[in-house]
Amino acid sequence: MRILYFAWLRQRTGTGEETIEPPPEVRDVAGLIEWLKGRGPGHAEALRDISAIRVAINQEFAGMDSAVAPGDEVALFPPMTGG
Amino acid sequence: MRILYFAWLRQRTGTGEETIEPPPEVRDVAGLIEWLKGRGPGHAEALRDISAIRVAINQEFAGMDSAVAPGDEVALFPPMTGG
Amino acid sequence: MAVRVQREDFDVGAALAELTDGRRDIGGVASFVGLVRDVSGDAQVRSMTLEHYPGMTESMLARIEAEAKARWPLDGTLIIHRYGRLEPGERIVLVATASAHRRHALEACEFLIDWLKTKAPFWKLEDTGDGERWVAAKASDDDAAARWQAGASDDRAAE
Amino acid sequence: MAVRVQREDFDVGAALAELTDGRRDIGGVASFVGLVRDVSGDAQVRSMTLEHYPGMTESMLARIEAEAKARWPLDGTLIIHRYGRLEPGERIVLVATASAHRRHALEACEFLIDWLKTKAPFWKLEDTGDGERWVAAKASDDDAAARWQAGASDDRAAE
Repeated sequence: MRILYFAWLRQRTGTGEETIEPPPEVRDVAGLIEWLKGRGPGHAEALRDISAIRVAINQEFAGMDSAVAPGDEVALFPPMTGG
Repeated sequence: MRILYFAWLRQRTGTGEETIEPPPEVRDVAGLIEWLKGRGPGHAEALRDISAIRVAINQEFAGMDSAVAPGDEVALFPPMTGG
Repeated sequence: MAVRVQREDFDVGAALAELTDGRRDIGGVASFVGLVRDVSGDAQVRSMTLEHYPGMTESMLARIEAEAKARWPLDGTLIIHRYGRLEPGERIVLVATASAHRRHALEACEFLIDWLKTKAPFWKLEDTGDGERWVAAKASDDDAAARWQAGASDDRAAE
Repeated sequence: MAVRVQREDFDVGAALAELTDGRRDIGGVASFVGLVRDVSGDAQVRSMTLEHYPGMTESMLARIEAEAKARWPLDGTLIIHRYGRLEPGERIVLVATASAHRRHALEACEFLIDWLKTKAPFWKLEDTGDGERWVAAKASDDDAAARWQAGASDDRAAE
């Protein structure tokens, strides 16, 4: 599974992209984020406030209860501020 | 008094501008138009349907009951279609 | 603020740049360009000739601009309107607004074109091939202008 | 229909001309250009850096354009959005719409910029001189996008 981080999530985790293999009990976005927090203090800090995080799975917006699967591209980012 | 005609009022009267001296009993736009009809068949035809005519006095929009006075510039035209 | 009534075509990019050149406080520029269409109702249009009332045209456009500036906090406005003979595809009019915030620029731009349609002394003569005809004013244009009559920008809710 | 995501600046006049060149059936082109402002809240802005999600950005912008075309009868649309480091006064984004009728072009233009603000994966980092900070999403932008949620253009009455 490929995880992408943007904006302050990228800065706080210290990475823009990582490839991971979460255990099979990680089935949805909320579970994935919880598991990612264990990857280090930067991740724990970046992912602390789940209400500030938006998600896309395979470049489609998704919710915290959306299912994730091996091979997915999961992007985590704050609310968008383009335009 | 200077009278200006625009669009089909100009075409039907056959003039874009004329200087006139209406009699003193011509006090408002409606009276002026009635008097102008007597200037010829083109004027009578152009000014027949008063509901199709808009007016400006000294370059300000005015109504049929607006007062006119010697020295005024009175413009008669159809509803505007710019833009 | 600027108003131009001219026979010649205009350069849209250059005109819009006038509103922002050297400025660092403008968040958005909204614009509308009106063009001559090749159809009018069920007729083909060969050309269109715009007649106007020199003097009153300029003063009405300046007043429409002033009204927009009174209603919205604008950093700049521009109206360019052509007259004379135009062919399908040619530009007729440009209205543009600059503001710190996009909503103000967008609303004021729409206001300018709506008001201009019913309040600026221009008249369109179409050559349809079957002869010339004066374009009739549209009730929809009156309605569009009337939306803004009440005054404040918030009154759009009533549209 | 065209979407461009690029680091370079763009020529507004040339971009708008793409929508009308060779056409004789377009009555109006509405556009909005967003620029970097030198103030943000109470801070001075030295520069702004736009980050985006390559791939998803292009597909979301194309989807926003397709949604506009589904809602209004448009003859053309264009979205250009820059990324990278920009200084105050620089252009960030252009949205433009072409239609036979001005109301459709104006409404669709407003829709494009409102939806883009909340649905395209861009993030703004400001350098205020006191350090860098990520721009927070605005509730007013969410509200602006929500106006269009119901679907039809007539639903603006609910704004």
